[in-house]
Amino acid sequence: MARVGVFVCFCGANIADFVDVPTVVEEAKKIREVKFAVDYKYMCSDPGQQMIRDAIVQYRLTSIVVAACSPRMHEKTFRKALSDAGMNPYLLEVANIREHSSWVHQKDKKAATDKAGDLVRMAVAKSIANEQLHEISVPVTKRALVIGGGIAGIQAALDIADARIPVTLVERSPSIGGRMAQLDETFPTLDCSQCILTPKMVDVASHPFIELIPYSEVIELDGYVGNYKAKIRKKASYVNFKSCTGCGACWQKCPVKVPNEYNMGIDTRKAIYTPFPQAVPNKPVIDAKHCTMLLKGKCGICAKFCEKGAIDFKMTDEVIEREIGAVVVATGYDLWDATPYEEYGVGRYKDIINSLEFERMVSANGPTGGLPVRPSDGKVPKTVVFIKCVGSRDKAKGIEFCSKICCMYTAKHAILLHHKVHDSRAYIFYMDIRAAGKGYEEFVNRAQVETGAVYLRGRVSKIYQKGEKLMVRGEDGQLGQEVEVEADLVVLATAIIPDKENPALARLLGISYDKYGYLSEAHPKLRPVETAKAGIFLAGCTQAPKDIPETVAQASACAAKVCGLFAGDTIKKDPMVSTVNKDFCSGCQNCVKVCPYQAIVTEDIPLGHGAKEMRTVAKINEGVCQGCGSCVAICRSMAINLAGFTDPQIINEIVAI
Amino acid sequence: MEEVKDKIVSIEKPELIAPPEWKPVIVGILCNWCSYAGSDLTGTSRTQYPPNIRIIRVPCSSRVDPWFIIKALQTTADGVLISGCHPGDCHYISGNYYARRRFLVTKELLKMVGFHEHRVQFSWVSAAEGAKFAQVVKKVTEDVVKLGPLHLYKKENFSK
Amino acid sequence: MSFSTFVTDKDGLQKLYEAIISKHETYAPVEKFGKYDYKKVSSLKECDPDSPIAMTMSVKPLFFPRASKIMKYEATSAGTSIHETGQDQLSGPRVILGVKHCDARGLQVLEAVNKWDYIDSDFLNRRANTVIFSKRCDKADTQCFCTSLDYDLENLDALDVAVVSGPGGKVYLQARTEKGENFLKENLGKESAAGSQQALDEMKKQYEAFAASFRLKMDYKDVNEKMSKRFDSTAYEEATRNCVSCNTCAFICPTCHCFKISDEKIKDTGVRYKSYDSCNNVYFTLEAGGHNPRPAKYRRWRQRSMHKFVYYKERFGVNLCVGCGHCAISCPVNISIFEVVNHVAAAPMEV
Amino acid sequence: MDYSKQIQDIAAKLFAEGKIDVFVGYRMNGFDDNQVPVVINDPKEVPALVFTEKSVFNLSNYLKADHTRNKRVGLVVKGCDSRSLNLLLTESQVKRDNLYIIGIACEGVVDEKGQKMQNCIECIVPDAVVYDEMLGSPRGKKDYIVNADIAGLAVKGLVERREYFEEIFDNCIRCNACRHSCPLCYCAKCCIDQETATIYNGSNTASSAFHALMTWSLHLAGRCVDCRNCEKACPSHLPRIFCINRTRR
Amino acid sequence: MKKVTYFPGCSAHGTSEEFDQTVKMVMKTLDVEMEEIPDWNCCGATSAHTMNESLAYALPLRNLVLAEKLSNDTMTVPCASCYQRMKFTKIHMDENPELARKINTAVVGEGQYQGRVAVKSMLQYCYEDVGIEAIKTKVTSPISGMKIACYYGCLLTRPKAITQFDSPEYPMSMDRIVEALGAKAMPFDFKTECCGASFSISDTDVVLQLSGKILEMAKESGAHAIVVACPLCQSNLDMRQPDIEKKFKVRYDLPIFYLTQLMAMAFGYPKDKMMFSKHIVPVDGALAHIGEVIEEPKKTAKGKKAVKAESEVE
Repeated sequence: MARVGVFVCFCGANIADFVDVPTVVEEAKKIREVKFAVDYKYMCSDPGQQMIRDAIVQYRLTSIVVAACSPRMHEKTFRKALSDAGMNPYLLEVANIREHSSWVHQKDKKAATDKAGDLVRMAVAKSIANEQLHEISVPVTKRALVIGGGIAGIQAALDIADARIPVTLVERSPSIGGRMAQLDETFPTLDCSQCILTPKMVDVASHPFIELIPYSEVIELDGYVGNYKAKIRKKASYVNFKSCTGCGACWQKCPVKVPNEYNMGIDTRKAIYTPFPQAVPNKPVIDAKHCTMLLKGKCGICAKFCEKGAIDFKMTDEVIEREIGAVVVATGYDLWDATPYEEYGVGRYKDIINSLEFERMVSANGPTGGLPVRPSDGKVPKTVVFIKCVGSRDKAKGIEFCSKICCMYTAKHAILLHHKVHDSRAYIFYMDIRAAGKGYEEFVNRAQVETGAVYLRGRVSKIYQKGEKLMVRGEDGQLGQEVEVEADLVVLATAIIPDKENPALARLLGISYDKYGYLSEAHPKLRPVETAKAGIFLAGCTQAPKDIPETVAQASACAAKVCGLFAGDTIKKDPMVSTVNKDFCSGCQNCVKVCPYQAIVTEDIPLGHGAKEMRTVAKINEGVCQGCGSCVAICRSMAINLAGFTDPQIINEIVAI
Repeated sequence: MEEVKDKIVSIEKPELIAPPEWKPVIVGILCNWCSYAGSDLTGTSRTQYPPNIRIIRVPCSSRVDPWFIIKALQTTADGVLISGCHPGDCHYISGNYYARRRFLVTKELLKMVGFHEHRVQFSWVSAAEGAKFAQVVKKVTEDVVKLGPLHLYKKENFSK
Repeated sequence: MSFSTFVTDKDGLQKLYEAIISKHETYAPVEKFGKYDYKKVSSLKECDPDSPIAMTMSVKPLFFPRASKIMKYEATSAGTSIHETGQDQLSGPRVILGVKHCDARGLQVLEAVNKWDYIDSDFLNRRANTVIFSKRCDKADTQCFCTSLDYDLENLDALDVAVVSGPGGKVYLQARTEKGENFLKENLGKESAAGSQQALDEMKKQYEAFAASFRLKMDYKDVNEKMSKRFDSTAYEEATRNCVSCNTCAFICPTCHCFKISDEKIKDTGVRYKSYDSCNNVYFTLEAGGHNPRPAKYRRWRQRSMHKFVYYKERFGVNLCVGCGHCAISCPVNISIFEVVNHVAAAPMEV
Repeated sequence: MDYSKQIQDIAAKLFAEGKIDVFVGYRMNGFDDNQVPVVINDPKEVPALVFTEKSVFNLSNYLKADHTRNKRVGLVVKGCDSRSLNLLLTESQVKRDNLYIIGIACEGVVDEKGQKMQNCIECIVPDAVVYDEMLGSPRGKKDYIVNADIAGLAVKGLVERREYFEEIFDNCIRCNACRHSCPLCYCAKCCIDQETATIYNGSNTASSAFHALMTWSLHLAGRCVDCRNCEKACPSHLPRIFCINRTRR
Repeated sequence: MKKVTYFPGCSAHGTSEEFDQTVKMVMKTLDVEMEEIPDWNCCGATSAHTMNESLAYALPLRNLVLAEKLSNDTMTVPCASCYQRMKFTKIHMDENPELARKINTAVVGEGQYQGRVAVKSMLQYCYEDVGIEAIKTKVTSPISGMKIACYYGCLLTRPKAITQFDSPEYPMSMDRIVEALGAKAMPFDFKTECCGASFSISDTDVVLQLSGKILEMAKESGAHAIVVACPLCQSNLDMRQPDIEKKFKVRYDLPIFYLTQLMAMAFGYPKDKMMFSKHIVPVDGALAHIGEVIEEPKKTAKGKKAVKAESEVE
């Protein structure tokens, strides 16, 4: 028979003030299986834990109930105490008499005491059905997959690879570099983005532990932590990278012009192209959607001019499979489309652009050679209005959250504008200046003082055209007046949103995402890098808007997590997983359908002892199982049980109330 | 030996008046990640609610077998509250969707055989909604108090 | 010893029934969902003592309830205390109307096993305190074979008062036991006493007509003998292939008496129940170690047939099956134990 | 609706070609005009096979039994039977390759009194949905009709419904015939028979009946095909179909 | 033949009589039968909604209840203010049945509010229920050559949650109707700008400034006239125009048409039926443009949007 020990905590006054602890102990002692019950001031303290350890030995206890605070708080502590005493830690049950009784029934001590007694009784009943559980260890494949080759992906890949762990880096576009490669200079130091990024890009390409697969996408991810299997579709580039020297003859001769994504469509590229001069790998690809040869079967000029004969129009997509142990997701961000701002005339006026377009214009390798111009007439603007929080912090039209980096890059833009067009003036409409960061406030001050940028605190209510000028009508909140600025160019700092493919990717990876499409971390504060699915980590703006230093920090954190995961040959896992009783399983496979982790497969077992005939039953991969219990509830045969939350345990609890 | 003549003594009998000392028992089955955490937050923020609920922790609302509800009503409970993460917020991706469908069927069935719909209630409480949890418990308790004790035959047999 | 016979007519019988119901605790078949079950009645209107045999459940639950509490207990750290169960509501003096002859015979047969190694005083008390009114059927149902068995149906003494219809709307009430005799005398006026030879003749005639109406007839001795020699016959498998193991036959049988014990516990208080079991159930006598002595359907059928027709006879001298045909009627696939045993008896001997 | 001859021919042919080991059909019960299911593994018994509007029992129930498991089975299915068979197929209980299915374009069957069964009147898919061979001309899909009894019950008050079901639970003798005759109850061991999880582990009390029937209803929610094998099997004639249909989704 | 309930509102019987008349003409041509609510009352637009919430609900509610007595599913309101009050009340009553019950007690004599009738402005009705295509087919004498700035004012499309029609910032429905009539709708940024009507009496200076801005931008856009669908807009822009011209020392000479006036003209009704005599700003100058050919402006220098649009082969 079970021998249960009950330990009731005073939690100082937290419990004892509102629950009559000795009564709870007396009630517990009445239960048949309870062989020992005691109270103590602080059960979680060392002496308290020592009491538990001593009692286990002295009273030969078979399970332990601690009535104290929430199990979410100290379950681990007490489990440790049990294992120190040589007892299986999973024989512990915690009765939550603080959060669920003393703190919420402070006006009725009797009711709170009764309830605490019931909670203890329930925990005792449950603990009787507790079983010894053992941590599960799963073997690990020591290779990481990094999705996304922006600065986050690059940093994570480099850090992991530096720990001599092989990395597969998958990038959707023909070159790594991401958004950072599009930037001109970076705040708050104004060092050249390309100058600090390109060495890292080259490192990636040459690192012996990094396998770079550009122009490709992850299309499938199976398995579980330490044992994932990824399928990567390598899109046909129609250029044989092995023989291509990157000379550029092909794209110089190509007659097809396509809006250039790298330059935000301000100028054009060719149908065969390298995204930008410093691209890594610096090999061109053919854009199959625009290539006349591929579309109509005519042209082939690039092939004629390629001395190496590297052009291969018959190339097809290729699926690469990799066995990996962990995944870092770093898919980056996109800009919100400001069309809903009809009062600004977005879409009607050509001279309203977004920040990234401005960034490309002022960039030395940009389409205008580093000079901002008005898209409508090509003139250099003298008065530029920057509007912040377009779409951000706007529940009505855009998105509720703050995009975090706009304050800083708008300050940067003001400075860059001043550098490029000396006689220009920037007007900046803002809601708040959020310059929290090292050197950030100073940077904003610099923009205000050095460039004479006019910071106007207020929203813009309307933009309309008057002659060649755009009239920006807004409020100057500090003066309490309406102001109108005659602008040559308006730059909108539109909200930052996650990549639009994020939801699809999340479903593919089996992780969750929020209503905006940002991938969700396991815990907003304490596990900001992990996802709810073990072995998948997040870096950069795929999780939330971030600036470069934060992105790099998170990427490195991912690398640390991956290295930690790969430190041993196996991974330890919580034993709260489902198991199938094959005798009862009728093989209906409903559990297979409901399992969110695809942890359940089927196997054939003999119909009876030594029988030749087979029947199909479910089998749970305990490495994949996360212990949600969906399968348990769906199983009509009651053949599945979830360790730690078995049917007998829960029924015992219900019946014991 | 006594013949068992446990006619189902009223699932819902308005004519049976609750004895004055009667206090309802409500079984609350909460998912670990949202509602249980939410109920902890209720405690941490010292929001008071009626002391009739007895909370059982499960990993996910999808772990809740409708059996539990039937058993609870048959044995100890006058009302049952099941609470999980908000739809779409499930820690286990999709568990609460399964739970929701299952509960709809359960509720329908219980209603059909003559249980008042307030006997079994479902709610979605997130880890941040401590105040909401208190409100939910308050509402469920009030509803069940209005309905009176659940005289399911079983208890008659077990009364001392 | 011979008992008296009384004569009355249909109205007289109704009046008698009404008087009994008003005076005594009375049970009678009550219709619900098209099926009659014996329930306590307070007026003749709610019941039908002439309920059709095919639609009437057995009277057995009034003596051997479908579930009964053996004991209540309370287990705490202070030890386990056992509490008496409540008052046995079936043990008081009572009258049951509308019992079928075969059903009554079932109770008589069951007495043997209840008096055997463990004396089930509850069962015996209930029987001792009950007056059974049983109407002799006028016509056999398709599945009836009560006349083909080892008992004298005509003068069955398992019941206390036999109700036999005579010609011209006459109804004879014949006491078969002392209890019945006394009861009739108490409840009937002297004017209805009729012990004449004519009455006996007319009753005899009614029985003969009844006995002639049987579709199913068999030679009991022959079947009994042959069955005991055909334990390993494959005929069981052939005859019961379409059985769905639904348990119904055992649950509605007037003589099945296998039961199981189960505990139900809430908090510290538990109740121990005794309830029906069925040998057609796959888990019947399943051992704790997992061994199932009768995993195959035909083996369970063999157990059932042999118990009904051979074993019980060997041990107690009476045949367990009383030929009421309830099992065949209720069976969703109409398997009749009559057909099964005859099929087995007719099968060639195993070598 | 009399396909006896055709079915005999098909069964004989299947046996002759060695395509099946067992044939499940109907035969006359031998004393009146009602029929009983028959499981044939000897071709000689084929002439006993019949099929008329008295062929009531859902034969897919026999597919969960031992003597048909992993054997090649020929069987006759009506519309409702084929729906349950379909469920057995989707829930991996039988292998399609092992079956030779004679589908019937069912015109509705009658009960022992010769009245058309209620579920046949309300049947929306009278044709077999899965078959190797179809007998009769398909009748097509009909519009959904809410079960009259359920509709009647649904408009009743809480108390009336409760009283109605109390009667059902009180009259249930817990023989579990409904479960065993249900083609969709194929579990290796029914959950209500499992000692570990239930506190109602076998007592034949009304509470136990409540528990068992509720569980049964929940497990059949959305799966019940309305063949009414359960009602046919119930010795107490309980109309438990209400429980199930109500929760059908 | 469609049927629609008609709530004229007070202005239709006074200042904007021409609106009322032309609406009736236009609807007749468009095969819509209008059924005026019998015994309608004030919509409460003037001051009720700023003074007394219950009254602000009760006044329109009575009209809505009366409208439900007629068999039509839709009620159309020419006046933007009336429309706003009706729709506002309807939305709030439908969302909050408790409130509806409470307010209904005030007009209980007229019946119970059910929420059956949809409320639409005249513009919305023409645009959604009648449709551009139907309007096009009725045009017999197109008013081509006219350049028109469409001014919607503040009440027809805002707030979005109440009106549930068109864009609150840059609506295009009236523009499309005007184009259907053959005229050219000019890009006009001040479509929904405040005209200052609320200060029409109390602080005329504000009106002059705000309305002046609207007129200025309309002139800037090159329009010959402004078209409106609201009596208050019309009266403000038309009646105040001479004052504005005087104050800012400019000359706009922009007649303010009702949409229905232009529609009626395009549908072939004679000019004298339009009651142009009620206008302050003479309309003849604008109408003289009918029949002119409008030259498309030459393409400006290649902008980025042009580049973005399509890939092209050199």
